Amino acid sequence: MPRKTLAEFKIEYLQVLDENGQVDRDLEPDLADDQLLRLYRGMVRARELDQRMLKLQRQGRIGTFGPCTGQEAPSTAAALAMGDDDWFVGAFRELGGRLMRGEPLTGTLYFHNGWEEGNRLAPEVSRRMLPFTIIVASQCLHAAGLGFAAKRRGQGEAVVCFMGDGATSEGDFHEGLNFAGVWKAPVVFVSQNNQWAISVPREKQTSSRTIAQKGIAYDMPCLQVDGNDALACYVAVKEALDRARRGEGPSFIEAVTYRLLMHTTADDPRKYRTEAQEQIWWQKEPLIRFQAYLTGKGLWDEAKEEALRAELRAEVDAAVQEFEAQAPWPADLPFDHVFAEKHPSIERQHQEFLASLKEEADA
Amino acid sequence: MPRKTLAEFKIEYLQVLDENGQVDRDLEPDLADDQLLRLYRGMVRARELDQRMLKLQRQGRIGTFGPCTGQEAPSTAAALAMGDDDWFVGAFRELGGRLMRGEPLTGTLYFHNGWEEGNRLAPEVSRRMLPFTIIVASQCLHAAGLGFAAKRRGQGEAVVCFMGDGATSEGDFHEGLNFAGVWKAPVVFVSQNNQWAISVPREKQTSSRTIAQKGIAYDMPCLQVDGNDALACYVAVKEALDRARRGEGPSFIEAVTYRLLMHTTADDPRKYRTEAQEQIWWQKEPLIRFQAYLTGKGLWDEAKEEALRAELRAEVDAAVQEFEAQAPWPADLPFDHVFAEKHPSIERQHQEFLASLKEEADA
Amino acid sequence: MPKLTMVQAINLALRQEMARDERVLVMGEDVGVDGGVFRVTDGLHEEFGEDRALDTPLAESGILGAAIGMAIAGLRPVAEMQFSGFSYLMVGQWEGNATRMRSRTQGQHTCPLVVRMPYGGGVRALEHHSESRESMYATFPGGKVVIPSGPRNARALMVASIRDEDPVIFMEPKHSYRSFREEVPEEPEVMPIGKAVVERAGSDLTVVAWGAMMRPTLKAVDEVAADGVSLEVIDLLTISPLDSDTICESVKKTGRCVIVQEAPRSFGVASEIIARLNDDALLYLEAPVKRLTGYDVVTPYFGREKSYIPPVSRIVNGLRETLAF
Amino acid sequence: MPKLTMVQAINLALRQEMARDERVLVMGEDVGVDGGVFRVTDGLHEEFGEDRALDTPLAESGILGAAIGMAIAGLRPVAEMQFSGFSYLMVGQWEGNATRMRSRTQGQHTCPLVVRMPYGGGVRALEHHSESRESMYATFPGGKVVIPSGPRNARALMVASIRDEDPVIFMEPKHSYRSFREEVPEEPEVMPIGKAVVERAGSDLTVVAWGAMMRPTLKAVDEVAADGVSLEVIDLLTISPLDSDTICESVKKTGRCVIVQEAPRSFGVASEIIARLNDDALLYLEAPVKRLTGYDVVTPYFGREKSYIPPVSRIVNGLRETLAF
Ligand SMILES: Cc1ncc(C[n+]2csc(CCOP(=O)(O)OP(=O)(O)O)c2C)c(N)n1
Ligand SMILES: Cc1ncc(C[n+]2csc(CCOP(=O)(O)OP(=O)(O)O)c2C)c(N)n1
Ligand SMILES: [Mg+2]
Ligand SMILES: [Mg+2]
Repeated sequence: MPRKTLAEFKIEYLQVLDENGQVDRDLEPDLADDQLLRLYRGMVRARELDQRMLKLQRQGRIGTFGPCTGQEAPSTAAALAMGDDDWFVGAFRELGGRLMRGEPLTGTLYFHNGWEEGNRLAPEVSRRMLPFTIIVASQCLHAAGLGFAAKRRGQGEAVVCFMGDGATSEGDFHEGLNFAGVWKAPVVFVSQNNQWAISVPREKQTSSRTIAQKGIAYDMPCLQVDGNDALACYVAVKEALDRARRGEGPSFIEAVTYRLLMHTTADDPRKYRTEAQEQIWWQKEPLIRFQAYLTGKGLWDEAKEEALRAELRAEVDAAVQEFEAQAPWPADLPFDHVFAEKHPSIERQHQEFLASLKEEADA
Repeated sequence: MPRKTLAEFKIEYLQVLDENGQVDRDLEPDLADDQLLRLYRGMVRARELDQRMLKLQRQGRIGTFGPCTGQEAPSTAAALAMGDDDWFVGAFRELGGRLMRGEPLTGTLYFHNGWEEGNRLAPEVSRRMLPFTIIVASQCLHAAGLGFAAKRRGQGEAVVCFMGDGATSEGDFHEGLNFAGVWKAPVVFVSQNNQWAISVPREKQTSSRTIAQKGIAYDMPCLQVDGNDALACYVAVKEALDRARRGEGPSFIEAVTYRLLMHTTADDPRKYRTEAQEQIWWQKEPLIRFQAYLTGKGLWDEAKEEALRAELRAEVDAAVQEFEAQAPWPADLPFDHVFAEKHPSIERQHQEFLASLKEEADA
Repeated sequence: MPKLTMVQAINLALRQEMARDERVLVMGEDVGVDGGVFRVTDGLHEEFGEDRALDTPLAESGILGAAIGMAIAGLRPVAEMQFSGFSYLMVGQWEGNATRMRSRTQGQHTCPLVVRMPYGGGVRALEHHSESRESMYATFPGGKVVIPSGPRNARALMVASIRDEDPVIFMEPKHSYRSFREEVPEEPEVMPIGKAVVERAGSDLTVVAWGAMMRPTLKAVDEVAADGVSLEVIDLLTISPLDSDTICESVKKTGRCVIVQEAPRSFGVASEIIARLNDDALLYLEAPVKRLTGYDVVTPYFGREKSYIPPVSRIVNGLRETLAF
Repeated sequence: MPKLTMVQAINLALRQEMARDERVLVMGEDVGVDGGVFRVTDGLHEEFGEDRALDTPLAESGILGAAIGMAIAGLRPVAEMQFSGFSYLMVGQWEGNATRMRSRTQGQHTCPLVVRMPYGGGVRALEHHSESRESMYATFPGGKVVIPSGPRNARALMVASIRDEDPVIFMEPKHSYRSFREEVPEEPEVMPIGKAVVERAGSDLTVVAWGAMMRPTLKAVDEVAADGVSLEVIDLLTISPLDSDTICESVKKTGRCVIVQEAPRSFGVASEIIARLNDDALLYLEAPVKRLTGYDVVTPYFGREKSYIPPVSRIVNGLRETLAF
């Protein structure tokens, strides 16, 4: 039957650098050479730390962690596009971005070995970065609130908030994007669609053809990008940040990537996917193509690559040494961080705790 | 920049009967005369009870309630389109549909006077109808679960679930539609967009141009209809039910209507909207146009209208009499409905309760 | 001094704190233009504008989650849950983030915010509009739970909650919203959070109550006092962190204790008070502590509600029994 | 009889109940193909297909809300919360619908469903993977809370929970998932919900524990028993509705009581037990009831976790102190 059309929407896809390192000149951002090198270095640095942590975990030297290998592009590129006063709000697969924002290599080591100290960063780093979010999608609302505050401050600050593909199924994702939309808050929501939520594939997670189209529910500009293409990620986040600063409100970006390794070190992908599936995506991972791109531009070669790897490995070695040399922090610190002021009832329990620690030590 | 288009969507609008009672012959559903009359009667019946309840509440003869005046079309038309074995899942403004499904007039009176007995309906009525939902949007998930069960039973049963426009901001709305989508569950979600959530206008509720487009996030067929046009509501729900029965999964319908009266009797619209705004919508309310339509078809006239009103008022009078003649039910019934089997600790409290009731009575 | 209802007193606290500190804002469903369904935020939208009296979308997790972001960014949001019955949708953000951000970052990021919610029965409202679950919110370390009992302490505790550096659940006994007035001074008063108050001094028995139970408790106490006994009455005011010292001191003196609680019997605040008495005052008890409470049933609709909330007569009997034990 | 871990025992219960009653299904994040992150639902997807071992989208409120619809429609869903730390997102559906549907409709619609969730510390996991909040779920009338302590009772209580006509929160002490095995008979065993069990009979002191605290408690009891005292040990098994009769009977006999709780001190299950003892056994108490518990702090990350969970040594000292009182 003939019916009146009220609104039309389309979802576009952006790729600048294909998996063979071929760049689309029309779409290529004009980034200075040092910027391009910074971006590559950031991704490799995350990869090196990630790979080392995998070994450390296997040796029981840190606890459970979720590797980011293969997902370096979206958060590292976003960090490059962001200003110092912008808020970085991550989930738990944004190691590249966190490091670019100044988080020390030891932070994630302490965190993954069971110490809140891993979240206590230098003030200039933490002032615009939230810690890991483990409650999936809950950060989408924090980002909306941070965006509201930024807008009210009127200094042109913005927020970049990451979540996974599975996270888009949570109510908090929906509420976060809706609040940001209503407030026209300067927030860029980036979904790292790595196609898995632990063992659940993207197509069992939602019946929508793309994750990007979920932004239509809030009338946000939404775009799907090749999440293994650091240039596309950069362009998309940069555009969205510019819109945000112009007061045009939030955007939603789906970065299509792949979780090349296990969900966390406690997970065994063989239960639900084949190595063959993974191999396809190893061909598309973000570093190889970016290296080819740099080489094509005459900015990179074997020697430079080896030098960089050696330098970063040394840096990781040093961080691991510092991490393992660190004596355990006082066991009773949690009593100091329940509230700003310690209530008498908690002070009493604190003393009781110290006494029983002593008893156990003496025993 | 030129970018590849991945997907395109459009939101259509359906109106069959305009506010002057002009019908679009191409879109007119072929409903038998008795069906049309049943639909009209259902809407008028709800209006009569609603108006009476308003008076009763003002006289302190029932508690707070939320009038449905002006919103009779969507749920009444849906009930007409539904089969006996389909589930009716409402929020709290579907009086028309509930009555069509066989809920006695006294049910809503008892309910709104503080008695669970108002939800205890004849088994043949309650077997496929859930009680009022007060926790906004929580019913969307119940509908998804009912839909899953219906699909598994494979008898072609479907579910129709209503929620308001404000309800679409809740996480449970999002999760409910996503679950139904993933399961391809036979569920028809109908949002009664009455343009207000208490004092909050639709445009402050979400930045999306239409409520209908929220269905795109789940790749559902979605449609906006004139919610004061009972024929459009019927057509939309019927189509969606047919899709559901064919195994094509859930649909989302936005029925644009208007809350002509206060949110509930505890609310004062003068705090946030003008009488002038309301007057515009009184012109568009669903009964006048439907009466004109029936008259045009030679199915209705003044005499019939008066007879129907008189008959329904008498029915409402009788219901109110029955309601007010009803002696209070036992105060201790809640102890019998905590669990199927009464735990000793609750049995003890039950006895204690009865004893203190007696004491208070004696005192 | 002007005589105000609790609604007016809380409104005064909000208005004065918003005027005093521009970081303070109120947010929630219908708190702006409408002034809140109970009018607690009435006039704030006109006076401070829509950026400081925000009508939010209809989403409780959203309201708290966004408030957390605002608080981290340096604002002081006072978020309203329209009724406590809808607040369970934000427990995830409360448990997972609001109460943990300080310890998670060892003080680098904190959530100084207030979540206001009317709670409790007695207003003939629909389902979900009448239950008491303060003990549920007390199970989360890192968050405070405050319950005023009258206009004056409601105002002083709201001021304290807004100025507190940590997240506070502020439960407002809606039954007491307009049922009586008190003199409330124009100049801001602040009461400490985490401190109970001896409302009346006495020597024969200690009565502990909070929120809407304070009024019937005082009535019952007057009636029993006429028998010539001396009763001490403690108003809890803060549920968590709980000030058991004040209670234990009192009971060490009186040897007897009755606790009046609107919430169901089991796993309520009264149980924690008894546990604290067991720790610190057991040997002083001359009678079992008596819990006068609601029952372990699903909160009934208002047709039956009355019989489930401890009435004055039950409190009177309870006091007499404990005195006679 | 085969010796099974708790994971295997619960898996056995699920498999047998699914085979016995086709209304029974398991659902949740990764419970299907993956068999659950702890493998509790391992093999069910292969054996019963994806319509009875459902991998759901990532949404906790969604999982319970949909399960409610299924239960109303006559199915018997056993829903998994991957960790109790994520279950707070479904409290709205639990409080608002699952626990109320029976009373709301006076029995016409009911929610026979089970919500399984691993809880508690001791597995060196990330934040939100180690806290105990059983008392929080006990504050909602209309819902039951069950906590097994070993493979055999876990299996028997899971069977009972699935067959129960009301919604049950089934909290699984993940620390005990694989830490020891027990003989579990092949033929289904059912244990009653709402009943505590006297694990060891004794006359000098009553020790109450549940979940992961049972093992260290029994170790401590062995150690102290060597002093020549006779200790009675009660395994709570059901948190709500609480079986205080078994505890009070025991304490009337022993006159002394120690409660071991992994959760924070305040507003925990131990407090309710003490309140029940106050009601029914106060005059039999020869010493204050001792609570050996966690502390009122935000659950620390695993680097510090150990010191916050009552270790055997603390339990031993607590038992000796109470005996010597
Ligand atoms: C609210 C909540 N539910 C469940 C979990 C357990 N969990 C941790 S990560 C994860 C999958 C997340 O998938 P996705 O959002 O796609 O992120 P990815 O792990 O793929 O990066 C789950 C279920 C959690 N951390 N939080
Ligand atoms: C979860 C929840 N939050 C808040 C409320 C209070 N409340 C009742 S109806 C309502 C507005 C609902 O708006 P809408 O969904 O558009 O339905 P309408 O009332 O317009 O029919 C609100 C905020 C509630 N009942 N449930
Ligand atoms: Mg993923
Ligand atoms: Mg509405």
